[in-house]
Amino acid sequence: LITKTDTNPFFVKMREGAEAKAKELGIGLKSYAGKVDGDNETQVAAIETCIADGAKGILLTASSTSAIVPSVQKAREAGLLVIALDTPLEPIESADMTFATDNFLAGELIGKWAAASLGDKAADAKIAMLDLDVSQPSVDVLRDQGFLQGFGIDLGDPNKWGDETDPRIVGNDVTQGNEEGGRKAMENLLARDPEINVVYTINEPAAAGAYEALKAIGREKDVLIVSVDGGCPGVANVADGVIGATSQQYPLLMASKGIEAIAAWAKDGVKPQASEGKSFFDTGVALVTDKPVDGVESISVEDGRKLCWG
Amino acid sequence: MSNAENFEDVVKSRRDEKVAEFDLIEKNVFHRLHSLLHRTPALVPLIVLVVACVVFGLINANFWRISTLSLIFQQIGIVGILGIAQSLVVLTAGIDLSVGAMAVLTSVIMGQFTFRYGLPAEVAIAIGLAAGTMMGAINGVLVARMRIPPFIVTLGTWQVFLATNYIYSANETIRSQDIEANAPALQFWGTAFNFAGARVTLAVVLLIVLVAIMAYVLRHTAWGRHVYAVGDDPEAAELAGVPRKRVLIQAYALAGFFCGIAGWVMIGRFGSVSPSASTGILGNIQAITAVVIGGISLLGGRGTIVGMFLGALIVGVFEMGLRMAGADAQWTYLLIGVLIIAAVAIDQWIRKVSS
Amino acid sequence: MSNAENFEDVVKSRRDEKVAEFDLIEKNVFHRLHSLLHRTPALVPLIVLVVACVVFGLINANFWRISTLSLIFQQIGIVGILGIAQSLVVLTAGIDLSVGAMAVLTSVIMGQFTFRYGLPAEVAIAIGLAAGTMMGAINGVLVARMRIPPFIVTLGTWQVFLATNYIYSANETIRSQDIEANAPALQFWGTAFNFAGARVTLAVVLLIVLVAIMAYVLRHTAWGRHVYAVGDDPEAAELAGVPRKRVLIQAYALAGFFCGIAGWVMIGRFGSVSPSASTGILGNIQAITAVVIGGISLLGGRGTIVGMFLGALIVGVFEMGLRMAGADAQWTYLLIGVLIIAAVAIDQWIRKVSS
Amino acid sequence: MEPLLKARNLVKRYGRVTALDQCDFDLMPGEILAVIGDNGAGKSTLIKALSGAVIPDAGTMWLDGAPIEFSSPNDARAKGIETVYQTLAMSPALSIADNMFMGRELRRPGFMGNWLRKLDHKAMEDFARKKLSDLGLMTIQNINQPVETLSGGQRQGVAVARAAAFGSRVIILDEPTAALGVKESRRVLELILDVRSRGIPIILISHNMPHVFEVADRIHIHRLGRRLCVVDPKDYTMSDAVAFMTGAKEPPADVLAA
Amino acid sequence: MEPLLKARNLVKRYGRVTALDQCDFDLMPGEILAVIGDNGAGKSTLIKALSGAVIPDAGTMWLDGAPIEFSSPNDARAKGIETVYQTLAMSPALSIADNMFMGRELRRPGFMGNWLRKLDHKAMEDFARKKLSDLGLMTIQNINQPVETLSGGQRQGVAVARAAAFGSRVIILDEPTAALGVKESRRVLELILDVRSRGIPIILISHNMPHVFEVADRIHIHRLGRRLCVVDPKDYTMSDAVAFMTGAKEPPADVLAA
Ligand SMILES: Nc1ncnc2c1ncn2[C@@H]1O[C@H](COP(=O)(O)OP(=O)(O)OP(=O)(O)O)[C@@H](O)[C@H]1O
Ligand SMILES: Nc1ncnc2c1ncn2[C@@H]1O[C@H](COP(=O)(O)OP(=O)(O)OP(=O)(O)O)[C@@H](O)[C@H]1O
Ligand SMILES: [Mg+2]
Ligand SMILES: [Mg+2]
Repeated sequence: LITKTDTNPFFVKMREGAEAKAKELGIGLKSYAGKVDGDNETQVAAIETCIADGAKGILLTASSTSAIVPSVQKAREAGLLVIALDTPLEPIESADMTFATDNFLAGELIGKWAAASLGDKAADAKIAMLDLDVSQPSVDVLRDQGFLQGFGIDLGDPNKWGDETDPRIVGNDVTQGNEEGGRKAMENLLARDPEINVVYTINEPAAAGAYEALKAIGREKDVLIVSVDGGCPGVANVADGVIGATSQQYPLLMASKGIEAIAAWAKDGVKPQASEGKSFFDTGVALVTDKPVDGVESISVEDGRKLCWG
Repeated sequence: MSNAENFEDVVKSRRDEKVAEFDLIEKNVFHRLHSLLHRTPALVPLIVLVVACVVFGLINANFWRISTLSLIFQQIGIVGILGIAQSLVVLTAGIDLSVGAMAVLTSVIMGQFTFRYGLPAEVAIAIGLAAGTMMGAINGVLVARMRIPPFIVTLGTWQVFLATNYIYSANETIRSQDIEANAPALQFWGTAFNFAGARVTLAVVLLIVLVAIMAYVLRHTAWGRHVYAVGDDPEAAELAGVPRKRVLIQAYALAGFFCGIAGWVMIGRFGSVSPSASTGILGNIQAITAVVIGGISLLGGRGTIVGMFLGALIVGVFEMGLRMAGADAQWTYLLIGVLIIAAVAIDQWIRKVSS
Repeated sequence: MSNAENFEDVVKSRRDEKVAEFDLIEKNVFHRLHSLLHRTPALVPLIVLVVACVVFGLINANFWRISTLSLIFQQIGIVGILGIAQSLVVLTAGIDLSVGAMAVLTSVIMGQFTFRYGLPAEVAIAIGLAAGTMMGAINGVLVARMRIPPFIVTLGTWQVFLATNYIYSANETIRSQDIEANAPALQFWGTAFNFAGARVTLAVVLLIVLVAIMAYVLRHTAWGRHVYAVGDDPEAAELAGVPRKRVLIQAYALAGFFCGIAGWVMIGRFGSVSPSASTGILGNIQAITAVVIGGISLLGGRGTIVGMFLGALIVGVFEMGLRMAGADAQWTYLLIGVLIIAAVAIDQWIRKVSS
Repeated sequence: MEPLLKARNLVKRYGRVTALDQCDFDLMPGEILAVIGDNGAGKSTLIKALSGAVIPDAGTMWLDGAPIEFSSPNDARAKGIETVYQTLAMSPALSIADNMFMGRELRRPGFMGNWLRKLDHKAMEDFARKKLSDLGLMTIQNINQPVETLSGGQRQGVAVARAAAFGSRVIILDEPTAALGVKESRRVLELILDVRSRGIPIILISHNMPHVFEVADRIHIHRLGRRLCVVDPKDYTMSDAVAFMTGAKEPPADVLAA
Repeated sequence: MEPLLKARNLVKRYGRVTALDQCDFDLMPGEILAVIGDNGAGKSTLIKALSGAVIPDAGTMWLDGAPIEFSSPNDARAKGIETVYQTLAMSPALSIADNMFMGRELRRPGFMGNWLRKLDHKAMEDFARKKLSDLGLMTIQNINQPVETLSGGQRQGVAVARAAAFGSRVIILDEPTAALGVKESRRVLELILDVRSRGIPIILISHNMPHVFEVADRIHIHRLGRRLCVVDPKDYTMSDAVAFMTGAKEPPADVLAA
C-alpha cells in the first residue's frame, strides 16, 4: 500500500482499513508513504522496492497522477496488479483498476449545497478558498474546482485553482490541510476582506482552523464553512455547527476492496471490474449535513457518524 | 654597544601618560544615525520593519488598523517562541532542526495525557513541558558528549520526534470543542482580552515577556555570557574555564523547554491538538529565518534575542502585508523570498556604510 | 654580562642536524586499521556502509540481489548529483537550500521549452543547463558581493525558484508518453542497459563519472584548492591572494550547473516533467544529509566529494533496507533518524579512538 | 624541598609526531622557572598537559605531592593553576571585561545578584581597567571593545592581566611577551617578579634570552620533546643555554636530566 | 632619490578609534626599514593599508612615483608587494605546501597540466621543504601536515618562507620573529639580509630592539597613529629609540617628521 502521505488522517485510516482486511485474509502488507503532499519520488522508490521485493500487487494513492505512470507500467510489466485508490491515474487505464471517490463531485456537492443554502444571497457572496498547497496537487485542484462549479462560478482553467476572475472570490490561500494553516489562511483572507461569508476548505482540519479564526473575531455564527472528507471529528464538527456541510468519502472501503482484489488476483488471476458506466470502481461520496437543501441529495449527521472513519 | 644591555631602562620608570582621545566629530543627523546604528546593530532590523510597515500601510490603509497589527503579533506567537529556542542554540554555534517537531510532540503529549489517560490538564501540561525539556537535553547530550555536529543530531531527532508524534497519536486530532469543555487550561494562552480597541491574546503577552526575560538572562547573567563564549570560540571558552559541555546541554534543554511552551501555545491558538500541524515540518525553517533575519550569526556568539524577535516580526509583516496587498498564494511565496533577501541586504548595506 | 650581545652567535653557524624520527610502531591489525582510518577518514563511512549492507542482507535475503543494489544506485542518482552541488557550496563554508528548487525548475524549463515553444530537445536542454548555472550565479553574487549569509540567500531563492516553477509551469505535468514520442533526448539518462545481470541506467554511470571528475578537480587543480581555502578561513584566503569573491561565485554557479544536470536526470528517471516534484521541497535537506553524513564539515574547508557519495549511499541503503524489512513509513522515518545519528556517532568514535 | 608541581615520563603523540617523549618536569615553590627550547620542541604541549588542556597518553603528575589527573582546564583552575596559552584563549566577539572574568563573573550584591543573578558589569569593568593600566596598556580606549578589535599585543596584555589577577597556586605563561612592545614587556616582567614576591611560583616560556636570564631562578631546557637539563642562570651564560637548547653543545653531566 | 613606496596623510578610523592619524611613510629602494612603536600604535594598520588589506579612509600612496590604489591584497601582490601579516593568513586545514603556493600554484608540465590543469604536488612539496630547511625549521616532520597542527613558531616560519620566496618589489614583515626561537629568529634575520642583497627592500615591524638595530638601515618610529620621526640606527642608541617611541623623550627637530 502506497499512500500520498501518512500524516493526513485520511490515509492513516486507509492504511488501518487495509491492515485489518489483510489480517483477515492472511495477506502480508507493507505500507509506504510520501513525505509531503505531491511527493512523487518516494512513491517511485516504493514501487521499485515492491518490484524488487517480489510483491503481488500494489495499492496506490498517487501523489502525481501522471508522473507516476511510467513506474506503474514497470510494475505491471513485472506482473504486479496495480490498483489506484482514491485518486485515478492519468490516463485512468494506466492502473489495472481504480477504486476511487470522485473528488470533483465531492467538491461539487458542497458547492451546490452552499449556493442553495444562501439562496438569493449567493449572487453577492464573499468566498474564501482555503486550498492545500502552492504546488496544487490534483485533489486540491479537483475539490476546489468542483466546489466552484457547484457554486456556479466560471472555472477558467479547470486544471488550476486561483485563475478565476469572479469578484465573489475574495482570495485563495494555502493551509497544508491542517488546523494551523487553516487558521492562518483564514486570518489572512479576513484581513483582506472582513465581510467573507462562505468558506471552502480542502478538508476538515483546515475547516476547524478557519472556525477558530472566525471565532476570534466573533463571526463564527454568520459564516458558512464547507469541507470535504467525512472523518469522524469532521462529522462531529458538522454536528456542532462548526462546519455547515461536508462531503464524506470512504477510505476504509477503498482499502478493503483493494486488498480483496489483490487477494483474488494472487489466488486465481482475476482482475476486478469497474462500476457500471464508469471507468473506475466508485466507492461513493455523500454530503453530510443537518440542514438539507432542495436539489442536493444528502444524508443526516446521524448517518454520517455511522459511516465515518477515524 | 653598551646600550644593548640597558635600553629597556628607559621604560623602567613608570610614567602614566594620557592617551590621545580621538573622538569623532559627528557631523550631522545622517552621520549620527549611522554611528548610532553601528553601535546598536539591533536597530537595523527595526528600521527595515518600520519601512515595511509604512509601505504596506500606503498600499492598503487597512494594514495600519490596530486589529491587523494585533493579528500579526498573534500569527508570529509560535514562531517567536520557537525563535527564542532556536536563538539559544544558534548562539552556541549550533542549529536545532527539531524545534518544530518538539513543539508538536509536546502539544500532542499534553492533549493525550489529558484525554487518553484522564489526567488533570495542569499535570498533563507539566508533563509536556518536562518532555520538551528532556527531548532538548537529548539533543544537547548528543552534541556535547558524543561530539556529533548539531545539524546531524537535530536532523535525526527531528525525524525521530516527528515520527513518534504520528505513531503515538495515531494521527488523531483532539477537537477544539472537547478541549474547551473538559480541559480549558490547555487553551489558556488563547484567552483574548481587549487592548486599545483590539483583541489581543495572552500568547502575545507571553511572547513579549519571554523575549524580555531571555534578553536579560543572556546579557546580565554569567550563564548568558557563557552561552556567547561557547558559541564564539568553543576551544577558547573551555581553556578559559567555561564548562563547555554543561552549558551546551543546558542551552539545548532550555530550548526544548521553550518548544514545550510553544506546544502549549499552539493548543491555545488552534483550539485543537493536531499531530499534523505544519509547525512540525516548517517550524524549524521559520524559526531559523527569524533568527537570521534578526542578525544572529549562524556561526555562533553574535546577535541578540531582541533581534530575533524583530526578525520574526519582519516576516510576519511581509506575509500579512502581501496578502492584504492582494498577492495570490504563489506570488506571495515568491515575494517573501525576495523580501527576505532584501531585508538582510539592506541590513548589510547599512552596517557597511556606517562602519 | 658580555654574553648578552653575542649569545646568538652560537646559532650563527649553520648545522643541519637530523630530526629525530618518531615512527609509531604499529602494534597489531586492530591498531593498523585505526591508523589507516585516521589517515583516510573517508574510509569510515565506507565501513558504516558495508556493515549496513550486511545487516540488511541478513534481514532480507532479497537485499543482496544485484538488482536491488542497482536499484539503490538509481534511487540515489538525483540526490547524489545534488550532493555534488551542495558539497561545492558547503566546502566554501556556505549552504545551498535552493538546490532542489533549481533542479525542478530546470527540468520544467527543459520540458516547457521543448513542448511549449517547440525548440529541439537538445537546445532546450542547453538552455536549461544555462538557466541552472545562472540561478547558481545569482546565489553566488548575492553571497559574495552583497555579503548576505548563504543561508538567507538560498532560503530566499529557494522560495523564489520554487514559486517561479509553479507559476511558469502553470502546475502542468508533461506526460511521459509525450516526451518519449517527441523528445526522447530529455529522457536520455533513463536509458537502461544490462550490467552483470542487472539493469543499470545511464544516470548511475553519470553520477559515478561526475563524482570522479569533481574529486579530481577539488584535489588536483588550483581552483579546487582555492575552494577549500575560501571555506577554511575566508579572510586568510583573501590575504593570501585567493580571489575570494570570484571563487565563491564560480562555486555557486557550478553548483547551479549540477542542479541543471540533476533536473535533466530527473526527467530520465521519472519519465515525466512534474513541477510539483518533491525534490523541490526536500532535495536540499536530502543533499545536505548526504554531505554531512559523508563527513564534509558545514563550517567549510574540510571533507571530500567521495565522502558525500558514500553518505548518499548510506541513506539510500538504509531507506531501501528498511523498506524491504517491512517497516512502515513512520517507523522508517524514525529509524532513519536514529541511523543518521548512529552513523555519524560511530564515525566520531572511530576517529577519536584512532587519534 | 619537594617540588610543588612535578611530572614524570609524560608522553603525548599526535599521529606520527611525538610532541612529548618521556618528559619530566619540576617546579619548586616560589620560584620562577623558565622553559626554553626550539620551535616545535614541545614546550606548549608540556604546559598544556600541566594545565589540563591536553590529556597525556602516559605519565604521572603531582601537585604538592598528591597525584593529580586533570580532565579539563577547569580542573586545573580549580586547583589554582592559571595559564596564559600561546593562542590566548579569548572569545573574540566578547568584551575585554567579559573575557577577563569568563568563568568567574562577579554578581551584584543583594537581591539582584543573589536572586536574579545579575552581573555586576561596572565592578568587572573597573577591575579590568585597573589591571590593564597596571600593565601600561593605556592605548586601549574602551574596556567594552570586543577583543577581536584589539591589536595583537593588546590582546596578549589582556590575557596576561587575567592570569596574574586570578592565579593562586601556579601561574603558567606561554610566551607572554611575544607580541608585546618594549614598554609592555617590561611591565610583564615586573608583574612576574611581583607575583613571585607574593609567593606564587611561575612557569615562563619565552624565546627572549635576556628576559629569561633576567628573571628566572632556574631554566628548564627542552629539546626534542623532553627535558634536556635544568640550569641555574647564575652558573651558565646565555650562549651556553642557547648552545644546549639547539644541540650545539652537550650539557655537562651534573645538570643532565635523569 | 625617490622613495619606492610612499604614503601621505593616511587616515583609518575604526568607530571611535583612530588607528592611523594623518600618517606619512617612505620606503627607499633597497633598504631595510624598521617600523617600531608601542602596542596599538597603528603599525599593523599602516602596513595593511600599504598591502591592500585595509582601505584607508583618506590619504594617498605612490609606488615608484605612480599613485596606487589597492582594493584587495591581490592588487598589491600583483605589483610585487608580498606581506607576512601578524595573523599569518594561513588556511588551517590545508597543508604547508598548499598554503605556501596558495594563489600561485604550479601546474604539471605537458598535457596533464595544460589541459587537465593538474597541479604538480611533488614540485610544490619539494620547494616548500627546501624553503623551510633554509629557515632551519627542521622539526617539521611532514610537509603535508595541516598547518593547524604546527606549533606557533613553525606556523610563523612557514609564512615568512612564503613571503621571502615570492616577493619581487617589496617584502613586508609584521613581527616575523615574535613566536620564533633563537635559532629560527637568527635564520629570519639572515634571510632578511639576503633578500636585501637581492636588491629588494624590506619593511620590518618588530618589538625586538637588538634585532632592529642589527639589520635596519633606517628606523620609522610610530606613535599614536602617526610617524613620529625617522632615525638612523648609527646615530641613535636603542635607549633613544625606545625613549622616542614611548614618549619619554622628544626627538630632535631634524629627524621629526613634517
Ligand atoms: N594538535 C596537534 N596535532 C598534531 N601535531 C601537533 C598538534 N599540536 C602540536 N603538534 C606538534 O607537536 C610538536 C610540538 O608542538 P608544541 O606546540 O608543543 O611546540 P613548542 O615547543 O610550543 O613550539 P613553539 O616555540 O613554536 O611554540 C610540533 O612538532 C607540532 O607540530
Ligand atoms: N578591526 C578593528 N576594529 C576596531 N579597532 C581596531 C581594528 N583593528 C585595529 N584596531 C585598533 O586600532 C589600533 C591600532 O591597531 P594596530 O593593530 O595597527 O596596532 P599595532 O601597532 O600593530 O600594535 P601591535 O604592536 O600590538 O601589533 C588599536 O587601538 C586597535 O585596537
Ligand atoms: Mg609553543
Ligand atoms: Mg600589529
